[in-house]
Amino acid sequence: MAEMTYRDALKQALRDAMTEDDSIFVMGEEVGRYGGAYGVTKGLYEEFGADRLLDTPISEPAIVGAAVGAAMSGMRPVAELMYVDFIGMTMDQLGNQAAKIRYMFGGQIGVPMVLRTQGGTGRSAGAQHSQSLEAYVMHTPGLRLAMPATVADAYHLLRAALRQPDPVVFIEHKSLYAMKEEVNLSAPVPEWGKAAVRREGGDLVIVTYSRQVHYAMQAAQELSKKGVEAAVIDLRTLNPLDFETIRRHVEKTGRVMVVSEAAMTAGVAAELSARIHEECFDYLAEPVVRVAGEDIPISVSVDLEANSVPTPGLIRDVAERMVAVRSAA
Amino acid sequence: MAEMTYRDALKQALRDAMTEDDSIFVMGEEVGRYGGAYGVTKGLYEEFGADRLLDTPISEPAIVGAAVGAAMSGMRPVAELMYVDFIGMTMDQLGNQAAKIRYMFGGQIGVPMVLRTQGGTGRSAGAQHSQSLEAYVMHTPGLRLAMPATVADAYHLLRAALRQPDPVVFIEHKSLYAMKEEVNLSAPVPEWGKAAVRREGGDLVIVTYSRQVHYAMQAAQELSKKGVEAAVIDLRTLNPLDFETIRRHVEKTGRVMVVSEAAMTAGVAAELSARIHEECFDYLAEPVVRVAGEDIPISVSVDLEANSVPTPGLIRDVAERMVAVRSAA
Amino acid sequence: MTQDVNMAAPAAAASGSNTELLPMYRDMRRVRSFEERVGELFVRGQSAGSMLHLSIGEESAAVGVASLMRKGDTFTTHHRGHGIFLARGADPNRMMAEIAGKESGYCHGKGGSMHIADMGLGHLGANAIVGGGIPAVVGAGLASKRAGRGDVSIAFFGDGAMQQGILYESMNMAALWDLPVMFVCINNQYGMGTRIEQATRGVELHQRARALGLRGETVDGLDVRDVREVAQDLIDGGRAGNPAFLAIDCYRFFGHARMDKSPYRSEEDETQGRAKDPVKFARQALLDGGADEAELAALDGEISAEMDATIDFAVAATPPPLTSMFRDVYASDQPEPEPVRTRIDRILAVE
Amino acid sequence: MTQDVNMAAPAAAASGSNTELLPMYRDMRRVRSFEERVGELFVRGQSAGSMLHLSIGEESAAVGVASLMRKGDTFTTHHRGHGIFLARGADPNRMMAEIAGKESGYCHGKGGSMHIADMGLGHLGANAIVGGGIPAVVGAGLASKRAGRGDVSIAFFGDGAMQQGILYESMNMAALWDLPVMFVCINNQYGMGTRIEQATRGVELHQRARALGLRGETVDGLDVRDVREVAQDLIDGGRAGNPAFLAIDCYRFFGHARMDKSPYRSEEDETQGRAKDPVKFARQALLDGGADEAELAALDGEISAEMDATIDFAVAATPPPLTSMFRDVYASDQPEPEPVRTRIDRILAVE
Ligand SMILES: Cc1ncc(C[n+]2csc(CCOP(=O)(O)OP(=O)(O)O)c2C)c(N)n1
Ligand SMILES: Cc1ncc(C[n+]2csc(CCOP(=O)(O)OP(=O)(O)O)c2C)c(N)n1
Ligand SMILES: [Mg+2]
Ligand SMILES: [Mg+2]
Repeated sequence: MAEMTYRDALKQALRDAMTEDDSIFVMGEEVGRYGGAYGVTKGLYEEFGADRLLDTPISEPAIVGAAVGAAMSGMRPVAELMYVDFIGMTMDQLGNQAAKIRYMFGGQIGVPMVLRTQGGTGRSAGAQHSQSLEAYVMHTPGLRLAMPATVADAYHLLRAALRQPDPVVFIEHKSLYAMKEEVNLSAPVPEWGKAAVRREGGDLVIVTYSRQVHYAMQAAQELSKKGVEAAVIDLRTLNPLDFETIRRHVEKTGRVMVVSEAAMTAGVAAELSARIHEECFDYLAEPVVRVAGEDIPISVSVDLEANSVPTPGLIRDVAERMVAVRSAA
Repeated sequence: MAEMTYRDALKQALRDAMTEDDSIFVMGEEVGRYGGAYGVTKGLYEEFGADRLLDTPISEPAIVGAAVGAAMSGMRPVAELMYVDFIGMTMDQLGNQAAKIRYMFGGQIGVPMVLRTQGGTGRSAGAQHSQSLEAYVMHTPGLRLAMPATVADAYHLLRAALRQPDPVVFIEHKSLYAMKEEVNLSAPVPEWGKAAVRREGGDLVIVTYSRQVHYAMQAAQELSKKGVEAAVIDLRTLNPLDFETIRRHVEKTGRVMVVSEAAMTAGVAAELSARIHEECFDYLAEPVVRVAGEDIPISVSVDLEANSVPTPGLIRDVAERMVAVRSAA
Repeated sequence: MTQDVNMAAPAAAASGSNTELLPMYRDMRRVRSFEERVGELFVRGQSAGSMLHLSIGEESAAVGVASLMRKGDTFTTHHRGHGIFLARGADPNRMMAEIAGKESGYCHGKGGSMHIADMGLGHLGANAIVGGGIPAVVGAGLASKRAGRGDVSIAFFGDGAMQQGILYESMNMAALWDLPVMFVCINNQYGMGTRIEQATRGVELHQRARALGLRGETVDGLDVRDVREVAQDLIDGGRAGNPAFLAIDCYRFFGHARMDKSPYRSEEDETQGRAKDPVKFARQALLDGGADEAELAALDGEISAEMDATIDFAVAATPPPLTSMFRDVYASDQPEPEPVRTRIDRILAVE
Repeated sequence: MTQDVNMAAPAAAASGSNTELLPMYRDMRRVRSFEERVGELFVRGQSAGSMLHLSIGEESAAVGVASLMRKGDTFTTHHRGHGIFLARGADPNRMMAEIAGKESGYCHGKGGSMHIADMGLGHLGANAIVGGGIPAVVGAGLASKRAGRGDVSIAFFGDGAMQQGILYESMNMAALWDLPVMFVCINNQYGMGTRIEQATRGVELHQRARALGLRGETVDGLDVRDVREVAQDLIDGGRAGNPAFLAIDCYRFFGHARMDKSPYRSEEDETQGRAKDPVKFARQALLDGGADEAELAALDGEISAEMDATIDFAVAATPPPLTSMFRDVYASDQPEPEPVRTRIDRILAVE
């Protein structure tokens, strides 16, 4: 057991994977000499050299496109997109090329690349550097999607992503990099594609991922003091989606909140809500409640930014009212 | 009353709008001399000249970006994206610029542009020319989204889009261009942002848009022969979303199917399902059923293509079973 | 029946200066014949859709470059890539089957004309996105540079892609990293109905590459030997890590796709353009070099027969089974996406 | 207190050859002083975030070009655009308030340093996307060409944006359509930690524009008069429909943003780079031209005081009210997006 940051766990995952597998290399803006805009790759350039920590020009579409070509040529690129907000210029290479190549070519070849990026609020970075755009990815058949919430998952999900035969978009949360947790990297973790139940609880289940796992846990702890026990499911990967774990808890509690930092409309929370309703309808005492990002751009103003996405307080308040509704019923 | 095609209605809308408003111009690949890849603008170049039917190089990101700049400079550009499948290279200009400029700049200015494009299956055009990518747009705050299903709406929604103060993505369906309907363009139509109830029916309500409206109507007619009456709601615009019309019908029928050609996961159908469940839970006899595109790329093979998206037969079968479930219950 | 790239050359035709040209003529003729059959497949209503882009008039670009490729080399093409793939050694039957959307096609009928690919021949894929296949060669170049075998990776695209930003990004990377990569622009003067002069002011296309630090040339595509000569020099450089750009001037003989009758260009334009016929030119050069008309006619006939058979092959082939729809979205050891019907069945059954 | 662009110039300093330089010196000094205060705002924990990009070292680019702009002209900038906007006549108080994320800022605290804009001055917006603001000038150019008033639209961006494809697409359109547009690359040698030579092989940046049919020049930014001279010629051409590109060589004196201590470059590199100080250079030129040190010192002091006040203004300003969160997503006559809380309240109330 050692204390480690989310950032260092990611770095360790890259280091271990690159040591084991020669075909893995990292490419992106400032990933080498600079060590990454958020410091994730700091030191790896010195360890692995310029060929395996490839600093690229500021050319996001071609970065993703080059990663596709490298992946088709026997390598395992880890392309980095400095902010998920830049995914808009790469969605052709990602959605029309990486995601569809195996299918269009009749299964001849896959595109085993990882696109590492980070998203979310928390740094007053404004409307173009604070978004949560995972829904674009989740909606695109052919792309896997992982979003680690914990230090251990930062490590393990990235390692697992680097073993996938298909393209994986790996979205970190910018506000988690400095988070420290005690971790034992050799302790067993759920396998790729399986959710983690971070907390058991019989009164309701909160289904979430990425930073909101921590907000949900904080809310759950406060709720517990008031006698309300919430289970918290950390999805870990959104594609594959571990619906069985969700189902089990929904059937047990009958009350569900889905939480996502992304804009609510047509986002990940919508998918989760729709699926839970359609698959578990008879078990639901009340509708699944979506707690998600507002349908607005993110402001640079600190207060406006913080209130644009779910907070622990909001999660707690809503959970309390959901449970109260039942008690009253 | 005259018979008119969807294609010609679009052209007429452009013609009328351009005649009335000098600031409107069309820009895009092959929109001028060629008359548009699907012939929508044929003849307008001769009528309005090269300045107002501006043929562009094959540069989608800059086409959208130039439209943004023109819209901020007092013009009303109608930028054309030949296929919605190319939206992936423009999502930065669309989602980070057009959608956010009014907000980021504190309300100083808007971006009154229309991005006309077309999507959907039906022409064996393969994985990169057959998609339904409206969810990317619907998920992006700041973008309006219109998807006409009828000839009259092709005209009226485009006219209305050209009066909006904010950016509108206007997605036509490639399989509807040749569709003819009797229309009286001066007859009253629902205003912008209001859904149209294409058919009343008390047994269930089908909520859909674009080509699937016709599939739903076809299914409804077949169902009617078997004594099942389905209401069909054509949403017309997905942003704004007319939830009140949906609510009214859901409360009446208690059974809802949402139909969308887009890939099911995290798509428009998910949003509709989630909202209906959360807003109308007590009225639902059974869960909202999503009938949507498969979570796969579209094949060029005719059969595979046709079966990748909802068909009238599928809609009818599912509706029948939904109603049967109730009768049995 | 399969193709026979090593079809025996008529003895007389192959003598003297014809030795080099004859195989290139044969390859060009095969491309032309194949494309004519693609047109026929469409007319017979047997193709998957109408998005079929014939490379007639561009045979010297395909053959001049592709004939220089070797095992280990890779390439991507644009939507008008039949000729390149065939010149690289593709089986015309499997190509035609793919164009018809059939199971026995290169991609089991899922890709079609615009998404044909074959890893065996290093074809990393045709692309329906203008410019979409270009950056892949940067990645392939990185891999081949690392492997150090001198393999080159070539992106083929049209003049229309010269206006796509991703080309510049890709060329810049190739130059920056000294990659064994080549960019080949088949300038057939048109992007759909737009002449190159209507799409750009800077029509000396190779200057753009030079400004980014690549080697850059433009060559007239009339004589395939010229194309090959310039391409040879640039590819050799490419193998050594000096990436290059080559624009090949030619003319798109027919419409953009099968439905396009090219109303936007004059008869005169077409007559002038089609006068630059690389296949005819090579045939005449062979005759001038001493080849016998009868022997060439026999060769042409042999090719015609080979290509006729591709239609029969494609028409007789079966479409992919519906169950294949969910296959190959992900790797074969992964669960397939759940069909909508299955999901609905479960939901309605629960009730 | 508001800015005073027409601040009276000291009499002696403004004589002879100094007449032209003095106002440019003053504007450059104001930019430098302002940026120093931005740094201070951050240190005092009063800025909205740390994504503050100082243009110190680039003052001649801002002033040399912006001083040539007139009413009706428009422009976009990159993330390092404070200097350009100030040189164009912005109110430094409202700028600083925006940088602090306050209600009285140019964008009511929603945009911040990277999304500052002012339609009154033709500022179509700074941009946090490298290259993101470039194509807008093509559209603005179309509008101004149509209006026929000779207004020009200028895109300012850094050397990093030279690797973004959208620049090439935009330049191509401007050349094709003879637009009154100018592309200004402020080449401060670095994109974050990457030197320009580490990002591209073709460092004669203007050649890229020429290859696309634009006029293209590179100028050393040391002497603002040189910048202005070249820019004048290109802008004049631009107004007449000959779009141009101008690269201005300078040096980014400090780190990329406030947290960056530039560990990736040597002290020598910095010493050499900072020796190219356009503000110092202009000051010395003024002295050489007969200006009086005391008068210049007085001017500097006046500017210092003006800029000191911007911090007080920004700190004293109030943040935007929470209710403003849902405002301006759409036009003011449209309903605001429904807050998540309101929606949940309704859902839970129904139960
Ligand atoms: C990104 C993108 N934009 C537009 C199109 C539509 N389109 C298909 S081919 C074509 C013209 C391409 O011209 P060129 O690159 O010269 O190739 P050619 O057809 O002449 O071989 C266009 C505009 C597309 N497929 N992809
Ligand atoms: C599309 C995009 N890619 C990457 C970034 C991250 N980023 C911000 S500034 C910058 C460097 C830009 O360098 P340059 O264009 O030279 O401008 P400078 O900072 O030197 O003024 C990078 C990589 C971004 N904001 N947008
Ligand atoms: Mg062409
Ligand atoms: Mg720079």
